Amino acid sequence: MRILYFAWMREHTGCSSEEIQLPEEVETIAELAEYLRGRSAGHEAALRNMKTVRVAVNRRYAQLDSTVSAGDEIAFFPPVTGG
Amino acid sequence: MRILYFAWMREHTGCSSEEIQLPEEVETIAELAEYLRGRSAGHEAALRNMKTVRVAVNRRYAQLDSTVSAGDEIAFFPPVTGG
Amino acid sequence: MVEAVLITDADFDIASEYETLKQAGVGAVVIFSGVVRDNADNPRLVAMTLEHYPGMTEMEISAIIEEAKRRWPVSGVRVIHRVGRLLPEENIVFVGSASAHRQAAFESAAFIMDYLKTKAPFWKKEETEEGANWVDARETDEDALKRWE
Amino acid sequence: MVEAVLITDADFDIASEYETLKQAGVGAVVIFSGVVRDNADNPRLVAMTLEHYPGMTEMEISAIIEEAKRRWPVSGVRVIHRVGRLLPEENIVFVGSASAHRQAAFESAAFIMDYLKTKAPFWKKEETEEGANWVDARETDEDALKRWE
Repeated sequence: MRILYFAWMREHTGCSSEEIQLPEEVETIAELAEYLRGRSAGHEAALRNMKTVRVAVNRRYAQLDSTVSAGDEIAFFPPVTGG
Repeated sequence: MRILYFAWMREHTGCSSEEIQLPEEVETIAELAEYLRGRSAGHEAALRNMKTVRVAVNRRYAQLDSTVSAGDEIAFFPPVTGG
Repeated sequence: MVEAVLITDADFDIASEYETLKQAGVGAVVIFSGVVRDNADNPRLVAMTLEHYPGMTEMEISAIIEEAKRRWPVSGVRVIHRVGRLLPEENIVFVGSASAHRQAAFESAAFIMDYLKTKAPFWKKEETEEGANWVDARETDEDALKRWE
Repeated sequence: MVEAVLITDADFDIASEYETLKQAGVGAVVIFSGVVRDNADNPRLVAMTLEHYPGMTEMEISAIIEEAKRRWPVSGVRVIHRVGRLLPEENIVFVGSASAHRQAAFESAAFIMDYLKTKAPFWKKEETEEGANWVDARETDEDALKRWE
């Protein structure tokens, strides 16, 4: 599973992209975020408040209760500020 | 008094601009139009239906009951179609 | 404040108009451009001739711009309207508005166009292969004003 | 149908974008352009760096354009968004819409901008003389969507 981070979340985690093995017990985005928080202090800081985080599964917006599967590309990012 | 005609009204009257002596009894735009209708068959055709005619006194929109004075520039024209 | 009203038989250069509006130094620029429709749309159309009331035209457009400035925080407005004989696909009208807020830029430009369409003394004559005729005013243009009341 | 979505670090040429939109052959073209504000507006601003999510960005913008085409009779839409480091007064974003109806051109361009502002995955980092910080999302941008519901 590929995880992407953008903007200040990328700066917190220290990586823009990482490959992980999806643990069996992780079924939703919320559970995935919980799991990722354990990877480093930076991950913990980035994913602490999921209310301010947007998520995409395979490049489409998803919700905290959206399910994830092993081959997915999951992106975490702050609310967008382009334009 | 200077009278201007635009678009198809100009084509009807055959002139874009004419100088007239304002008759004493003419006080409003409606009376002026009535008076001008007598000048030619073209004027009659142009000014027959004042509901479809727009009027400006000294380059500002005016109404049929607006008053006119000797030094005014009066313009008659159809609804505008620019842009 | 960048501001101009221009009635001309010459074409406008959209790039230099845009650069001038950008000099207002703000975040949002909205441009409206009206174009003579091409022959695919009206196969008989040969040309469009625009007549106006010199002196009154400029006054009316300036009054519309003043009203737009009262309603929205715009820092630049440019209006160019061409007159004379124009061929299909030629530019007719340019309205550009610059503001710190994109909605103000959009709305002020739309407002100016709606008022220009119904108040500025221009008249279009359509030239087709069968002859020429003056374009009729459209009720939808009068209706468009109601949303600004 | 003239249609394009372009994410690029290069500047756009507004004149050639306009000519392309005109090829839709219709009467009305509306262009929105977003510009990095100048230093008069924010004296400490040195530059703005734009990051995006390649792949998702294009998908989101294309989806917004599809929705605009469902809502308005547009015959041309072009969206260009720059990424990378941009200086004050540089262009950031271009949205152009062409239609036979001026209101459709105005509304579709405003709609695309409102959705782009809140859905397209871009992030701005402001560089000032004191340091750099990520720009916060604005509630007014979320609010702007409500009028399209």
